[in-house]
Amino acid sequence: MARFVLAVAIAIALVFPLVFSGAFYERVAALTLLYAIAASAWNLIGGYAGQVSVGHVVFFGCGAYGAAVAYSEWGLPPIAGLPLGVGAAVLLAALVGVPTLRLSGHYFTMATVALAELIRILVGNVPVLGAAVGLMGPAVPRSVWDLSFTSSLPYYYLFLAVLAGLLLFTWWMERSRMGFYLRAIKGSERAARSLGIPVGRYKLYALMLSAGFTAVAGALYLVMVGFVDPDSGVGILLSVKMLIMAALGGAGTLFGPLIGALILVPLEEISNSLLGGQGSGVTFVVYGGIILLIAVFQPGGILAMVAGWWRKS
Amino acid sequence: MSPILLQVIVGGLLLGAVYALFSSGLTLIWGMMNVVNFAHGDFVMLAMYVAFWTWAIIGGGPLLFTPLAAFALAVLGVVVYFGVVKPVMGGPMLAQMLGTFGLALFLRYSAFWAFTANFRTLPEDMIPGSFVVGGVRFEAAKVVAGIVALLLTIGLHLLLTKTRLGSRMLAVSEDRQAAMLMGIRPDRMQAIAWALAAGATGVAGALIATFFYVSPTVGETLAVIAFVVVSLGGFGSVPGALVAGLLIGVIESLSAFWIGAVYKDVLVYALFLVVLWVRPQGLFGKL
Amino acid sequence: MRKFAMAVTTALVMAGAGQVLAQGTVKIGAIYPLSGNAASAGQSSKAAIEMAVDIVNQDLLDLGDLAMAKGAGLTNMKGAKVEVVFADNQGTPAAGQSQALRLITEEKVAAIVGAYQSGITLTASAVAERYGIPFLTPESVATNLTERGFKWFFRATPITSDLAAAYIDFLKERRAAGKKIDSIAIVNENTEYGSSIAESLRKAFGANGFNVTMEIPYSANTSDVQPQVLQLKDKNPDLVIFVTYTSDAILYAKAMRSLNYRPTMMLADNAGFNDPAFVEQVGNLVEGVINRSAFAPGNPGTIPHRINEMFKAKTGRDLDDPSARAMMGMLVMCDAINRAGGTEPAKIQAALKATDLKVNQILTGYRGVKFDEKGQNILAFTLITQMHDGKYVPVWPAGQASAPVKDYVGWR
Amino acid sequence: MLIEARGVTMRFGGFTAVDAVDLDVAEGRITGLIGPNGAGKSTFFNCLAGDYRPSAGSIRFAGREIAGLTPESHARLGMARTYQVPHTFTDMSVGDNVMVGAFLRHRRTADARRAADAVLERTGLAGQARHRASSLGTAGRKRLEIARALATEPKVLLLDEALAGLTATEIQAAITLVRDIHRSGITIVIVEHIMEVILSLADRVTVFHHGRIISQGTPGEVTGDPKVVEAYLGRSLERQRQRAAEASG
Repeated sequence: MARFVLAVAIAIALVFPLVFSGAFYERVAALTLLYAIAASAWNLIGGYAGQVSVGHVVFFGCGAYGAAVAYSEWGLPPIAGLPLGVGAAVLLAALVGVPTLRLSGHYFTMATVALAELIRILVGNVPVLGAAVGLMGPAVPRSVWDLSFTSSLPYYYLFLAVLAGLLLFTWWMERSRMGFYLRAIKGSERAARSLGIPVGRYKLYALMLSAGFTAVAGALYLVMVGFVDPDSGVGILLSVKMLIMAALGGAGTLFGPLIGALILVPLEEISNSLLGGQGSGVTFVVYGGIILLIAVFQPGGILAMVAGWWRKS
Repeated sequence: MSPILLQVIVGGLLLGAVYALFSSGLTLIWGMMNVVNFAHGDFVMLAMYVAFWTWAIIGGGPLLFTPLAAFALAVLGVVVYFGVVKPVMGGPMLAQMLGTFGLALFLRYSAFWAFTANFRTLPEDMIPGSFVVGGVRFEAAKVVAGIVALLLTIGLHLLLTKTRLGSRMLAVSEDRQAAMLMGIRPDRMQAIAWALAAGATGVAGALIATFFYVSPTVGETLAVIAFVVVSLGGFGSVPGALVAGLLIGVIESLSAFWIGAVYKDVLVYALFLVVLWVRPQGLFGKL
Repeated sequence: MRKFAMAVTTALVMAGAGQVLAQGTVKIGAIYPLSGNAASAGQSSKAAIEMAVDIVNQDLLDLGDLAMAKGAGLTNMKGAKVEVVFADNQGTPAAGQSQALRLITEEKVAAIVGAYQSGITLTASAVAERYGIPFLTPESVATNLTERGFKWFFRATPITSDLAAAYIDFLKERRAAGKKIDSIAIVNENTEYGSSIAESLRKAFGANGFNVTMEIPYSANTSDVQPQVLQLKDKNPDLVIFVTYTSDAILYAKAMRSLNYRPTMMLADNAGFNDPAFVEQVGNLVEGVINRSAFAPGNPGTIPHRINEMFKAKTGRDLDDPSARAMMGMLVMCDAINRAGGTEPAKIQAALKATDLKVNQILTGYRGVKFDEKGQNILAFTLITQMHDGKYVPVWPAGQASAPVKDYVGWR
Repeated sequence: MLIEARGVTMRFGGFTAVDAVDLDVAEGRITGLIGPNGAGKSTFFNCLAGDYRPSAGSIRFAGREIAGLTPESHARLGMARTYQVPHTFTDMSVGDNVMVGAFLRHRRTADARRAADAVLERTGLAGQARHRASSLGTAGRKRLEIARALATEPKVLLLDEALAGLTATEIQAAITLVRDIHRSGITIVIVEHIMEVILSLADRVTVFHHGRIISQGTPGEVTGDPKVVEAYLGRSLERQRQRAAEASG
């Protein structure tokens, strides 16, 4: 049954944009997948290992700025900056992980907030990174390698492939020793250590993996949007969004972040399209209200609710 | 010490007292219930609007609008406790973050919708003027806020440590089940805690409105500092929030004056991280 | 594949355009920050653009030669009405881009104006460029916007170097009048707006023999500005320049009063100090502050005064500079569409390139509107204003001044 | 000796909870640590398990110094422990809880699964393997705690009050399980404050009082020791006095 549902979902994902077209909706679909990648990457440390980071946007920023710098400094296609961005993110994760992962619960969360804000301010003062003005990708595509398309479809399939890869990796990890260890760490660090798990090291692995994939999302963001500045690339709101999407769908589950993104991104884009033009703020009253209602009535996330129905039926 | 440097330090202390003032409610909730209230800044914002509209509509001053804001926010706190917090408390920590984040957006943009995005200020003479002592100028509005912060801190601390109500509230926060066996009604205690915390936030917002601007997004500006103050002081420690607030106020002022205003937040965050490195439970927190 | 997609979308746009004409209305998209930190400015711009649409659609005889005022609707298109579709950029480049795409492909707009923040104008206009839809920014000043080699992008506003040039000319006159301007301090917020203006000013001052002795960048939306004011008080430079948004401007005005600091000469670059909310509520604390504005209401009987009255009747507040520029930008776009006589993008593009509005046809202080090959308005210009009794009045250039320059007073 | 503790001391601030304790645990035995509440037996136990780093002294395990090593190193060397209040991974199934332990010796998931299944079978949890661990009651959680520790394939199993809070029938079942584990060749150290249970289970008993060992020997020797009687009796007398004082006050 579960396999059947999955097969249908994959089929829908593949043909959806061909059937249900319209440039704007294709873009919303592509953005949904992009945020699903970021939220699924966050899920590795935040969901599985239970270390709630609200500073993940710095890894996203590594990817976005890596891609932007590849173009602005060396004239390369932005995507060529992907390894740079991912490398920087993984390195940064290793550097900040060692001191912060010792902290428990909310203190870890607050440390990540402080780090992210600190880095945002610093980025705004670094000329190579465009300082406060930001950096842009190629304004007019020079070759196909700039991956600059009018249609959102190429992005949709690119993001779909990356997301599939990430989910496949997560699926494999969930079933491997690492997956069990991370969930044990989330359950009780003390018990995990008594069972021989080197807790600090596994948390660090999870953070580095998570940071690397988040940076991939950041690089893809730059390729699609073509511009990054301190607010859009390292602003705290994006960290919160990753967390919210994962929590809404079900943190620490394979498809939770994707489901969260499937709900929140279209909700945000479409409510903004329908209501944003009034300029009355109603968009966010609706958006915030729906998040609030889901949290109150389904604290475990949407997947928990679905799982509940499943068991009942 | 040059008078201007003294002025910088005094300014930092007064600013720090204000930080402590709007952080005490957050630390209370955080410590008592282990709930991170993302909507805290928006509570402050609503209190500021209560103050502004009380003045704009009926011309009331701080003596009227401060208790009014405290009352309005206390009511809001109880509503939020039963409507949002209680249902999510049983769930994972992420559910609480989700809920209060949704609440934050909802409150912020409800204010936006109702009051527009326009910036508003109370007139300058609400708590009038400033006075000079030893070459240093004291802004009356901030002095009042500072004194209230001190009183509020002492009051809340005494309430928690010296009264029957306080010990019952702490009992609930330590072990809900055991407290129930002792005949304490946890819901009631936690609702009271929310009323107290939100009421304190109401006082803070109303007083801050006398020297700050009011807008729907003002809470965002203040909330990040409140979070740093609370965790630096140690979650749940009201005196910790006071000390951390004063410390951050002075460091911000001195670093802005000496190093440059752009870097003052960098310094505060760096200090915060160093403190956590040395003391993972914050200055006054318990592990 | 790409060509195919392009062809399909172009066909869709064309089909949409035909439909628009048949209904007798022309849709123009407007992207502004209608939520988030810049929402106050965005809402004001929205009201100004709505008023521009009223000016176009109604036959207003009391606005003199103002572009599009005479005759109801687009006179060259059988009086077709203009309809504006607003979109909220939510203060993020990605949302600005999404909304530009929606306006083009879903709403089938003939052209777009916006998007306030330079970074968002950058991403939104990139979509318009791809779809071949004219995009005009009435207010974004970042230099790189017109350096991208775009064919569908136009900018009506003066850019940072124009503003710096105006300040230099004005200050040279003040110096000639015997004012001492040997030391200058620049206090700027550190986002894109503040830092790019500050950099332009620094360069221009250096090249013209003015000495920038202090630079105080600070983080926008700060909770306290007293240390910065104390730094200024300590050094007391001859001229202090503020480049800030509204929230911080309010705090600076209040802090200067509570710390009893009155600079000899104080200049504020637009933005926060120009926000009607600022002028109305704390304007009385900065009497004599010099500002720049492309718009000044002027004396009763003049056209700007009449427009300000209309705006006030609509919104309850005075028309501020960015909103006036938004209004003007919308009129420029409508003028081009009218001259194009249709909504085919290429015709509008050609008409925009041929734009030549004279000083009497515009409501802002520009010397006219005429675009160079990069899309920049080469006649863009700004006035220098000063706070006189709680209101900004133009004091420079002499031809457009309604009062003489006075010394800084602060509060009374 | 499998475990040799010499001069183990544990201080918290100014308070000395364990004072220069020497203790030997012979391979293949069941060693019981008993003593009144606050006697220091649990603190000493946590030193053995690596949860506390002793302030002074040496602990050798199979000839290797382990005092100050991390809990995870203890586990890797073959020391597994349970907690008095079970630290169940409530988000996971019963079987997956045991898997976590099994992964210590089996890297591959399939191998770990096989090892865990064997442990589940042995501990009588096979029927609940697919249930969520949060659905277990106290007895079930304590049993799971033992199963998880067993899955790490230890040489010695340290049980912290594995029987406390259980009903009489549950205690019998637990004793059977411990005996069974012992028969398979695993050395057992068990902390209990219920004397009756330990006396029937242990080969050798060590009695703690005020942070020191006051008596060691077979259950028979220890119960005959007047110092032990005094420690427990004195305690109960004191308690009676307190109750009387409370009643009159």
